[in-house]
Amino acid sequence: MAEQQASTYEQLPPNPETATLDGRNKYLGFWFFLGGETVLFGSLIGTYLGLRAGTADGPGPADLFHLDLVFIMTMILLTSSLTSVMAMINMKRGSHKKLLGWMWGTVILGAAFLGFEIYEFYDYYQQGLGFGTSAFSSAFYALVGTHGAHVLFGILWISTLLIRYRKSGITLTNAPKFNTAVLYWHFIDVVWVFIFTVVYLLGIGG
Amino acid sequence: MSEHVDPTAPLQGEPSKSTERKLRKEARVQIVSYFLMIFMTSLAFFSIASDAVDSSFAIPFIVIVGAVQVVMQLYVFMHMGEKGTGWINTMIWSGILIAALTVGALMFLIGIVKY
Amino acid sequence: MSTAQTGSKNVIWDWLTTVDHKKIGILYLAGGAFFFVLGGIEAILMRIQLMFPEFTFLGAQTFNELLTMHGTTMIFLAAMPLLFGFMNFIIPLQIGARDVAFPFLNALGFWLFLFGGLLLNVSWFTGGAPDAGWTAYVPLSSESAGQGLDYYLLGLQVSGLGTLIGGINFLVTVINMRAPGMSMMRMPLFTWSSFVASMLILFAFPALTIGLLLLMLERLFGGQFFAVDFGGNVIIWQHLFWIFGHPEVYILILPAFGIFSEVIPTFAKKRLFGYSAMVFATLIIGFLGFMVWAHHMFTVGMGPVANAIFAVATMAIAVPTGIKIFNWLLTLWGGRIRFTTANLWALGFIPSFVMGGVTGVMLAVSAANYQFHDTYFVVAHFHYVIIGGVVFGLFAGAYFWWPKMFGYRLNETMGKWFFWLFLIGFHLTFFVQHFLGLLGMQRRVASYLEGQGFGDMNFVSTMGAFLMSIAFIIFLISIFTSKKNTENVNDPWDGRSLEWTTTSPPLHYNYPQTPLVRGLDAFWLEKYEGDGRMKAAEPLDDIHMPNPTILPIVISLGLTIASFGFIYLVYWLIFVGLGITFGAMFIRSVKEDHGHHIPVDEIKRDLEEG
Amino acid sequence: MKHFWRLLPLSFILLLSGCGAENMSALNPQGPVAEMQFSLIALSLYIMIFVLFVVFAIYIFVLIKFRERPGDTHIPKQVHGNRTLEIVWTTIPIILLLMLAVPNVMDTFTLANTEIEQEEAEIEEENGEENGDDVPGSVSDQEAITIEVNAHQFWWEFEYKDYEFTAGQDMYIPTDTQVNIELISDDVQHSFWVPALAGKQDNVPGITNEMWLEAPEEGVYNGKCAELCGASHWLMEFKVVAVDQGTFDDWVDGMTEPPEESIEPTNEVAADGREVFEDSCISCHAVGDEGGQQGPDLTNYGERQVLAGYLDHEDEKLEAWLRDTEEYKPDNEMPSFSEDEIDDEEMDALIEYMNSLKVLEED
Ligand code: HEA
Ligand code: HEA
Ligand code: HEC
Ligand code: CUA
Ligand SMILES: [Cu+2]
Repeated sequence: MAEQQASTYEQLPPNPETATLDGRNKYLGFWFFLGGETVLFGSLIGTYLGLRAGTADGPGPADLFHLDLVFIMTMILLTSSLTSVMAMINMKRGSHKKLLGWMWGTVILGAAFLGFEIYEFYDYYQQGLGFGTSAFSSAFYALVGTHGAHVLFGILWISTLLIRYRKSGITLTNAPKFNTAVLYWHFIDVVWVFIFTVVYLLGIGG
Repeated sequence: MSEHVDPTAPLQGEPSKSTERKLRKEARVQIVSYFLMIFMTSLAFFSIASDAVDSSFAIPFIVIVGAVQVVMQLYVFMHMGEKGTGWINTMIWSGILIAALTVGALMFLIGIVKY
Repeated sequence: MSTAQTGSKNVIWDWLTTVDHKKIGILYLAGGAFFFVLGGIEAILMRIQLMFPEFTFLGAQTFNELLTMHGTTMIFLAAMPLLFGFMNFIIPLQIGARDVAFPFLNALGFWLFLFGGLLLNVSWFTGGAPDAGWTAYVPLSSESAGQGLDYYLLGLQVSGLGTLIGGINFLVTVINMRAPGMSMMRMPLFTWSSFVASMLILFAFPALTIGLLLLMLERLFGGQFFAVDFGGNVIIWQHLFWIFGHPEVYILILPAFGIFSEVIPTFAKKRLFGYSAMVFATLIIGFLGFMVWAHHMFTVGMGPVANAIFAVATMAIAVPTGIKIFNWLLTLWGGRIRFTTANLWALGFIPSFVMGGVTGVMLAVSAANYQFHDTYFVVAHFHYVIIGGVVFGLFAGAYFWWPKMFGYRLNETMGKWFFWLFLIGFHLTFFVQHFLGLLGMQRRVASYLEGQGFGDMNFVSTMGAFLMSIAFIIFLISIFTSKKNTENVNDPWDGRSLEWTTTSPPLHYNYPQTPLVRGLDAFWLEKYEGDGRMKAAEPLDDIHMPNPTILPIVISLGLTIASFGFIYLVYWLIFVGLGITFGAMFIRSVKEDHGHHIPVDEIKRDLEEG
Repeated sequence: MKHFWRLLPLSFILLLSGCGAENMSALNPQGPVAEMQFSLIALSLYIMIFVLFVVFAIYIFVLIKFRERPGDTHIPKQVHGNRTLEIVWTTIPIILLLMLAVPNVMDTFTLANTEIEQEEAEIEEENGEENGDDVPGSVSDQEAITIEVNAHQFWWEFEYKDYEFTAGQDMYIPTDTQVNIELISDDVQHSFWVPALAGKQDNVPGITNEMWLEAPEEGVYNGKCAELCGASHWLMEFKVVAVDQGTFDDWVDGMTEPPEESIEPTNEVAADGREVFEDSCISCHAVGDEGGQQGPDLTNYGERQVLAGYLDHEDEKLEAWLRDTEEYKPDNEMPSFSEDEIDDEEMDALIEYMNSLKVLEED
């Protein structure tokens, strides 16, 4: 079976994350999980779009959204995607240090994103948009909040990995873990791009 | 009893020449696409934020730009175009199809307007 | 790294910590059977209440609770886990693997299901079970008093998570863990159909997750998704529920179809007719299963275009299903049919299911559905497909694989009594319900008025239900009285696929050497065209196996505790529960566990004994 | 085409049609909508019986012919499949389904269109066609009337849009007239179903659904709530009372302007009863245009078919109902009245008054 390979290589395996059966299983299983998450966010986005007009005399999208803030948040998240890509490239190069460095960059950018989001929510709340103000507000917080919870989970997950493997070097067990965490992070980014378009841009523009 | 591999041992060695070449090329591609995405996001942003663009154009435009970015993320950042990703493609696209149906249903079939 | 497994002496601890797919399969079967009896008792109580017009055996509120719990229990906690039991036990054996792709997650999936199911049933003791039907339509459910609906939401959320995990696990197992030579188009049909069902799980359950989440936010945290006065919309719930709910019924039937596709060829001693058409039809059913959900909502006011489209799409499913039915018939054609109990269930399935299927097509006629909808005609339809399809499939599977799983054969005489009584009872119960519906009896009624002419048929229906219970009790008894039938259990039916090449019950590691697969019906091929033994794909060597662990239970327990916190809005309890869960996940992540190796000597010893 | 299916000489359908109570069976349709739905049911049933026949025939043949006989040990030929057969059993079902799908799509649109009636009536007038009673739109030359049906836990409210009044529990309609129905609900989801006249549509909170029906014959048709709506869902029945146009007009007059006797009874006992009514009941129940809307309008209570949707219309039952509504309809919204609130004497007077509430001629 797959793990009957030598542990030290003359050359690094080109894809350490899928060099073992375990790694391949994780990789595939996690992708499938993301397939399911697609439907999960689809349901939330659909709910939001269905209820978008139901503001019940409360504030609506056009009254609230700070498009420029959200634009910056989008940039931050996109950048964090790039840093995690760089981390993966360095993992394949065998550079444990750079892997950690880029990943920490990702975590910091993610935290910045989350901070802005919390500020955003706080501000909307101040403007009179409580969770139960209207169907629109509930659907908005449910969608963006679920995304935010994903970001939070991603940050915690990646930080745990970084602390746990700060000294281990790149191994056949942690390469798949970093790789799945990065996939997750990209996925969060993909979803955000969609939320940015459908919630914020359409909320202001149409 | 035969010796078993320890998967927790740190990997040593250098990447092969071809891997190294591939990685360098990849880094370039990634950075270029990153800037492309930034550019597209900005376009979408300005088409809404400035009043110069008519919303009848802006709305389909931003939706298309959003979709393109999603596809780019999937195929560039997440490497969904590589070999051996057949099942992954199947599942992700099935997910997208079903998510699209869901969104459509929740937008149009909720009894407000009868079709 | 640990080496040999330290043989734990405590049997209970052994089961609580197991990550062996065979043991988890048996746990699923036991758990599912428990809930099946529970759901069956609920059904019997309902049937007694409906025996006479305006009968007062149960109050209306109690009836609504029983009705909700019956549907929920049967679908989520009985039928699906029982199928998962077979899938867990059989799929790795059928593809020549030693375990599933994620043994840890597999155990986690089971415990989540069990704890979710128990959580749901705690509601009986805390002031009332959920009472809004298994479909929990808002606003009835969002406004339902008491905690019953909260138990429904949290219980299904927890067990649904387990199901999703299980689904992903099966998908990866089938794709990555097949033995050499076992190409996709050589896989036994049970594996294939379970694979497709797992795909449906992957895409259907997230919609339910969101539905439940929204309803929970609405009930507990003041959300306004479904509150019309606040701009909400109640139809959103129905879409989310049925986008999950319709695929769900195919999640149930496809593995059952798979079981029949194993049983029928075996007892006809013939290769499955049209194997590739069967695979293709399964895929088409899976695909179409996502395109038709709104046929449950014809009367809700989507409009004629939507109704017409969904009606036609729904009817289309009859075509691939018909392909399957005719392929089974043609498998029997020209065969040498043995009427074992396992095969009786498969043969009983064909006419019963077709009757349920064709009433499904009648229901799909949208304009006529205005008459059928929410009447006993629908109740008759779905019990015909579910019992005639899924439950018969489970019974067929039980009789078929029992020797493999437990090392003894179930008594055939009692089995035949069980079959005939159950078959007759089943048709008695549900055939008359078609007419009740058309004559004007709505479903979900706690009783019906005197003088509307429903009395006689309901009485017959209840008698049928009694007959089913008696039959089922015979089955339960036969489980305990058949233990001595241990001769010829390795390959009792002249089996065709890989699982029959192992010992019964199989060794802890299934296959001492991974088999080499040379064609469809791999074992049959070796028996009738080779020397009767599988070729090995690898030399005899140490075998790597995962270690047992208690963490899955801890994780599930944590979520259950947190669920209580949500139900009663006790915040510290939520934190404690989630703390336990995430803590256990953290431990799992930090404490690397790479399993153990079974040394060659031990395998050789096993082989000599076996 | 609809006639064609009914003329088919299959005894099965003859057995079916006319099955069940005349006022409550989908198999015994009493109006064009239910007729149309019945023809679809019949059509689909023929197709399904054909399918069942084919499957059962092959099944029985196979089981008899290919069962294992004692001593038989031959190994059957391992057949892979058969392309021709595959094509046959794919094509034939598709054809059968098309036969079903096409009329269904047409009927789905017909049923959704509340204006069809007038159009068809006009066309038929032009063609001078003889009126058959089961062709939609054939019988009516009247204007359609519109009723808004508001479903409550657990009773029905009918607002006659063209006349601006509200009736409870009994829905009077004129025969031979298209009745357009708008369905709404303020609490939970219900479903409006009169099996003998038309299939159901749901009363969904926040949404207005439309349907139509028509009753050529006079009669009282049972109506039901078909969506689980709480503990008394099974008791949420109502009646559709189809009367000739003249009676209907009288009824409308009575409802808009109830007889003097209903408001200021001359009968002394009834006058006492009226007082009790004003004290305890009028906040929720209206008689004429006076009174609350929380409960069913009682202007024509004396002519109700049944009491509270299902109880026999008797004095004892009314008293029992008022004394303990929970007993008769669990979870319903009407309070019960103990003897402290309404003593026996007042109760008798109230009942007397209630019985006098009539809008049509004395029986
Ligand atoms: C295992 C479960 C299962 C299965 C397999 C099916 C199969 C089908 N179901 Fe069923 N259904 C349910 C479980 C299931 N259903 C449940 C639980 C409900 C109620 C939920 C609730 O409200 O609580 C329901 C409700 C339901 C409704 C909604 C009714 C209503 O509430 O108004 C409809 C409407 O279209 C429907 C249709 C169908 C169809 C067309 C099929 C088809 O897949 C059937 C296909 C099979 C055949 C047709 C037979 C074999 C084919 C041939 C021999 C070929 C030739 C045939 C023809 C040409 C017709 N089902
Ligand atoms: C897998 C799914 C499944 C299964 C197997 C069944 C099985 C049965 N169901 Fe059910 N049913 C549903 C799924 C299922 N049902 C669903 C989804 C609904 C809709 C709910 C809703 O509307 O919300 C429903 C609704 C439903 C109704 C309609 C209620 C209503 O609308 O008012 C009725 C009424 O007759 C009924 C009856 C039965 C009966 C008699 C059985 C029998 O077949 C049961 C047979 C089982 C047994 C007989 C086992 C019992 C065992 C014993 C009694 C032995 C005890 C011994 C020991 C303890 C040692 N079911
Ligand atoms: C709080 C409001 C309320 C009050 C006060 C009230 N009712 Fe009712 N009543 C209702 C409601 C609501 C119903 C419908 C119950 C159901 O069927 O679910 C009803 C139903 C009835 C019915 C049956 C209606 C029918 O058409 O069959 C009668 C009769 C009746 N009430 C009489 C009375 C009388 C007499 C009083 C006073 C002594 C009274 N009600 C006081 C709310 C009220
Ligand atoms: Cu109203 Cu059921
Ligand atoms: Cu369905």
